[in-house]
Amino acid sequence: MSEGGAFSRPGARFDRILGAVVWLAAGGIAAVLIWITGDTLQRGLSEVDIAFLTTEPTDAGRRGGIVSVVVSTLMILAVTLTAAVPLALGTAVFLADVSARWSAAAAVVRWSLDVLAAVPSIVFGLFGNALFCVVLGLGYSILSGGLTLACMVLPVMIRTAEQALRSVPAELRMNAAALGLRRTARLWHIEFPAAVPGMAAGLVLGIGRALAETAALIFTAGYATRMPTSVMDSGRALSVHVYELAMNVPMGDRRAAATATILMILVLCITSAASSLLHRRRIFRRSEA
Amino acid sequence: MSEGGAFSRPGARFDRILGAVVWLAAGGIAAVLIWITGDTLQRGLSEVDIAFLTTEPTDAGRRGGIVSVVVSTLMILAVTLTAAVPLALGTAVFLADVSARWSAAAAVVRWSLDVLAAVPSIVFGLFGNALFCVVLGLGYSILSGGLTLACMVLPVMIRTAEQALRSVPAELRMNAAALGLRRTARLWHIEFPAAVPGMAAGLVLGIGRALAETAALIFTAGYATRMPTSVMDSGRALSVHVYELAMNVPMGDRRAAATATILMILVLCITSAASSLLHRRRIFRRSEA
Amino acid sequence: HQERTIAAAAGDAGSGTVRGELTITGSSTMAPLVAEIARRFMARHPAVRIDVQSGGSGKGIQDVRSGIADIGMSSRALQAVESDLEVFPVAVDGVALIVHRSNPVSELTPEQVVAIFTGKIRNWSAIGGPDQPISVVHKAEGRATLEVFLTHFQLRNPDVRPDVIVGDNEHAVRTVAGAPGAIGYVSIGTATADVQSGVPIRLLPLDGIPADCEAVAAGRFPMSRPLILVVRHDRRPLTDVFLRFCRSEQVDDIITAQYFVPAAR
Amino acid sequence: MIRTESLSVRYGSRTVVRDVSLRLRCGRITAIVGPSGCGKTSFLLALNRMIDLVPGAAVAGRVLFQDVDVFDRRNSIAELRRRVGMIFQKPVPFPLSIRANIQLGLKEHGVRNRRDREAMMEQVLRDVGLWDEVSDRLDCLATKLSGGQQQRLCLARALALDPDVLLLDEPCSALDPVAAACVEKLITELSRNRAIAIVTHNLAQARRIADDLAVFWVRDGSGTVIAQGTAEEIFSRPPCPTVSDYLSGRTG
Amino acid sequence: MIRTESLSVRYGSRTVVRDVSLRLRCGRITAIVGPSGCGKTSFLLALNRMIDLVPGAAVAGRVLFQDVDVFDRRNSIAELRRRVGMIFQKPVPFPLSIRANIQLGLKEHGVRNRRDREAMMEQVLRDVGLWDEVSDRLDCLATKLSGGQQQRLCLARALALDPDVLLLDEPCSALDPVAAACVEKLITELSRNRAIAIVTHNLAQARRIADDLAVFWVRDGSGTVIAQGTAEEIFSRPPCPTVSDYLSGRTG
Ligand SMILES: Nc1ncnc2c1ncn2[C@@H]1O[C@H](COP(=O)(O)OP(=O)(O)OP(=O)(O)O)[C@@H](O)[C@H]1O
Ligand SMILES: Nc1ncnc2c1ncn2[C@@H]1O[C@H](COP(=O)(O)OP(=O)(O)OP(=O)(O)O)[C@@H](O)[C@H]1O
Ligand SMILES: [Mg+2]
Ligand SMILES: [Mg+2]
Repeated sequence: MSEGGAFSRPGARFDRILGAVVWLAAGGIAAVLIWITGDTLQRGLSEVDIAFLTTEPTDAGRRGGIVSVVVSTLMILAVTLTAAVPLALGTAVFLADVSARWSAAAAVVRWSLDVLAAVPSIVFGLFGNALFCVVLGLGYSILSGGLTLACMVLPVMIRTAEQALRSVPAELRMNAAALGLRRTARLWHIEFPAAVPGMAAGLVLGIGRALAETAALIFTAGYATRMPTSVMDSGRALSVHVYELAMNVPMGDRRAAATATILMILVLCITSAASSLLHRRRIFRRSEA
Repeated sequence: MSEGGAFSRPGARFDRILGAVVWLAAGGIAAVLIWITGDTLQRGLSEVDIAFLTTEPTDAGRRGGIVSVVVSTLMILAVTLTAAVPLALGTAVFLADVSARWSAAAAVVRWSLDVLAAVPSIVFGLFGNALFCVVLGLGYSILSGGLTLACMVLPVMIRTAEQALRSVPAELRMNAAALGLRRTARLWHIEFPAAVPGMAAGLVLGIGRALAETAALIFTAGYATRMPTSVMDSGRALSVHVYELAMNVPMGDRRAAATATILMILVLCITSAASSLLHRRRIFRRSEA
Repeated sequence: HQERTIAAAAGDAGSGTVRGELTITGSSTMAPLVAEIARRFMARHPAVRIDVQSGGSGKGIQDVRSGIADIGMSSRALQAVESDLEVFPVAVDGVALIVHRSNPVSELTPEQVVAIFTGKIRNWSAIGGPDQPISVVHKAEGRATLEVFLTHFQLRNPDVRPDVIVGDNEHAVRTVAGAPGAIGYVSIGTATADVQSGVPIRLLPLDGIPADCEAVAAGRFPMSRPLILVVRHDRRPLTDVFLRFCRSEQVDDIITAQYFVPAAR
Repeated sequence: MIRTESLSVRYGSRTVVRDVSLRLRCGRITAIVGPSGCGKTSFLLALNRMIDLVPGAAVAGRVLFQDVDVFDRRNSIAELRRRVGMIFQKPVPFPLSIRANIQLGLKEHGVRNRRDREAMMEQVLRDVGLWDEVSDRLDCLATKLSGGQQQRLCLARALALDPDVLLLDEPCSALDPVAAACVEKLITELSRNRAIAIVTHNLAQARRIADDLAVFWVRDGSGTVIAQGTAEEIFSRPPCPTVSDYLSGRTG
Repeated sequence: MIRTESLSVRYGSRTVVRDVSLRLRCGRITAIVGPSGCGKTSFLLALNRMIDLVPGAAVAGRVLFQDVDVFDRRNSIAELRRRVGMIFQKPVPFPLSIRANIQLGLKEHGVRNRRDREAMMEQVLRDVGLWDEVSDRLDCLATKLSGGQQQRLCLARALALDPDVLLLDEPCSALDPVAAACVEKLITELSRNRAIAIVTHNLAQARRIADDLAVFWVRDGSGTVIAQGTAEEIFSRPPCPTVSDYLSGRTG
């Protein structure tokens, strides 16, 4: 890439500029993260100890720990993924594959997704409250919260999965069809495995969105800090806890930072588990033997 | 696909099940949307008239219109995209292309993104407030708000762009390299055009996220409902207005629904403009003549 | 003696225990307080389950009316159209002016406050402070503290010339703490707590009365808002038991710990 | 076994194959020759309805497989394609292991027993002369094979399903003479109870293995058949000067 | 012009090309022949460092282009690749118009004038015999061309940059005899002031156009050169029985 050799050329300058820009951008992202986490860690880490991780909150969160909040968060996330992942895969297949002959239907679904992606969380909260808590009678519960979040994360999951499916080379699809594979088999053995990295990215983004959500959960999963015993219990998510401590509990901000620290660690664990699970090429192996 | 002909086979049943599942999923999404918009429209549409669209809010938003809020929203969005799009492209190139030899750096950036994706908006709000409003001295302003939102939408934009770049077939890259194209040219003429659909999806998702955000904006762009005259003015975004009307203004909920209606219409306009702009194959044309 | 009364009120005199479930929604300001009260109540009556949810005063009132919630929490007085509900004050929250800690101004007359908030005085030097422009931090319309403030100073909101508009109390505190020339008004409870934890703000006395919880408790502090529980007339007995608990001395320490002042009984 | 009746193929508004009526008979190898771009590939794609997957393509006329119209909507396309196997001009292995490439089709078409699949895989790999080269790395990615190896793998993948008709689009283009001879021998053997169509640019190869011959040519912008019959007949008595010039290597 | 000194290529731990020392001379066409999978493509990829882009590949030995080591880090890879042009075994046009496919490289390598580019494009398309077939649809997607058309387009795309060395990996595999003859003639003309290496499985073609010949063979699992010299010499007096058997079409 560098100049001075036998086949040097001035144009290489552009490549170096590109390189610099690209490194700067990446460095910028890392810097933003370091600011946010650094700040949070510095204020929060001193509060984190074993007791913090193993007891329930008391005194509006200023004392005690956050174990019930962590459990609620994980339960909400589980509900969200259970509902959203199959729905997202189905819709992505619809958009990428089936809908060629039904472009009007596809356009409607695509509009729906664009709008859903931009609906403010408060509107989702009121919607989830009306639909799940009241009409379906689930009340303030982890189930209501998880289902509401599922609606919120659908756009990002579907769009990424759709793109991943679309970017599978047409030649592969042709070759699979030429072997007489049915559409189901083609999807399962050829397109899904090839689309796994894109879908993993969508999954990670969706998990992130779900863990970050506050307003929609206040109205659906609720505010209770008890240890939940079933998905029908109300339960407070980590992000709601952070919000409450930072905004409504005087002197709550160290605890807010500590909770945010735990949330970040949890994110790292979950997303790396999710992507390593998908990347372990199990899906590739499946069709080998 | 159907049975009964000369080459029928029982396996076709799976394909029909798949088809049904896929249609159900797509129908589910459309139904959720119809519920949310139907509900919002029904309560809000009667409030929307010319005056609503052309005057500034008075009486806590219970009277007057939302024109200054719409303008602030558009300005915030413009700042966000101006900051986020180049940064996202740069980082995506870094992750997809440059980082092969720097996998440790890439891992750090990827972690940063996963964590950023899951940071609750309130934490972003406090961060943006500290960094942009206080440290950089921008105060409560559209600029602060836009930059904070840029940090929030980066993960989704970068991840989708990265996946789009990665899914460009290696053969194309090889062929471009074999013609002696520099990396910049390869990216510009071959990889970016091939990645446009994926990037468009990321852009639309990012716009959605930005328009939906509330908590982060309250602390950065602020609450002011004046018509902004520059990006240094404070300005209230539509989602913040919806939140305020729904949560803190007694009897504000019809107005909240009306504002949400406008927000949804705005989303549809912006996202369809954005994607038609990218899909008009201008980028393909560029290299033709 | 009191235990027996409660048991009787709950309609469960035979077993001597109170049982049932309560749902409480509403004001996010009150949610932490009521959640703590509910926790103590549940500790005394293990057969009772109380779910406290937040979501805003409006939501609380609406939920009580529609029967989704048994009790609503509101950090503002009810309006005339809401007179179908019954009100139980639990605590009082004073509202005080705050400035940055470095600001030497020790007290403002009502006239000065009005002049500052209507933009007639734009520099601290005009009222004996340093030569520094005044940044007026005002609450967003619809906030209870805003109503209290406007009513006390007999201001009309369109006349106020704010430099920054904020929402929650913490938001106002953060804004003032970040700008040495700022002035704002917040809940005394929040501000006191923040001062204790080292946030660089100072509460200004009003009409010569210091802005602290004692003054509010004694009913001397002129600017305050009630924190109330609202219920329907056709409520269940258990609701009454809990309301009575909320208004008893048994929760005074909780109210104080949340930096509010118990309501007069 | 399979025959077309005035088959035409259009891409958008361009008709690239016009009015082709051709018959692929069981037990015979039909060589399809003609200059580049004259519609040979498009013709083959129509025979097992792969053309359905090409955006913008449309077909007129009829294709009869065992006297049943393949475009009849009641037929299972998947089953048609299993029974009318095809290999493409550009070999594209699936980005899976070599083993998975071959066994995928087997599994989908009902060979449940793993041992059977392994045995069938070994058989077809031996048939195409690839077994010795890849038997020690069956679990490696098939996309890392060399060009000729990929071509033979794709052939083996199609053969594993034991189709009744085989459509081969230049199956030996990337093969050295020896590998090509091996494949030619295989094709001849397979043709005993099958109908085989082979597109080839190697006229010597056509002469060696073809029983029937169809010459495609571009007339008025569309490809069509200008000569068909037994190979012997056409090679020895070309029906027109164009054909005789082409077969003797004088024009395109 | 370009020569290798005991060049070896590894993929992971498998050495597929071992110790090849070969010289491509200016003004001469070197044909590279050998059975499928013996490392011909891998060898070519090393010459202009395309192998850098293959994950897991590693190279030992030296490649000297005009006596400069191409693996020297101070050299511009892009410039090396412009001057040592290559076409791949599988033609892959860019998913752009036919026009863009050819003009992209020209623009990037400094042909600023649009007219010049148009003229050069027409010239190379005529050279490869594609102009008549595509001149009316230069703005159509190149990926929709037929196999043989794509192959010629990729050749034209490489030629447009006027490289000093041309590495051709089976450039006629998808071409009918007439188009192949056209390309052969072109290659012969181009070779006057260039070094050209051509991988081919068509021994008749090698005999027709090659000045030099290198025979690759698999020995102990890795490909290596078992015979090199002028084509005449090797065809008339093969240095060993393996080579003579291969060249006469008896073994692989
Ligand atoms: N998908 C497509 N869209 C539009 N035109 C196409 C498409 N595929 C092929 N064509 C055109 O149709 C004509 C016939 O193409 P076809 O691939 O059938 O030729 P062929 O006989 O197989 O040629 P070759 O020997 O080069 O492979 C060509 O002119 C080609 O450019
Ligand atoms: N990317 C790769 N990774 C691992 N092995 C490879 C890779 N590419 C090629 N090989 C192996 O290296 C050997 C040589 O491959 P190469 O492509 O150089 O052969 P070739 O002589 O060009 O064969 P053909 O005539 O079939 O194209 C083959 O056995 C092949 O399987
Ligand atoms: Mg073809
Ligand atoms: Mg090769």
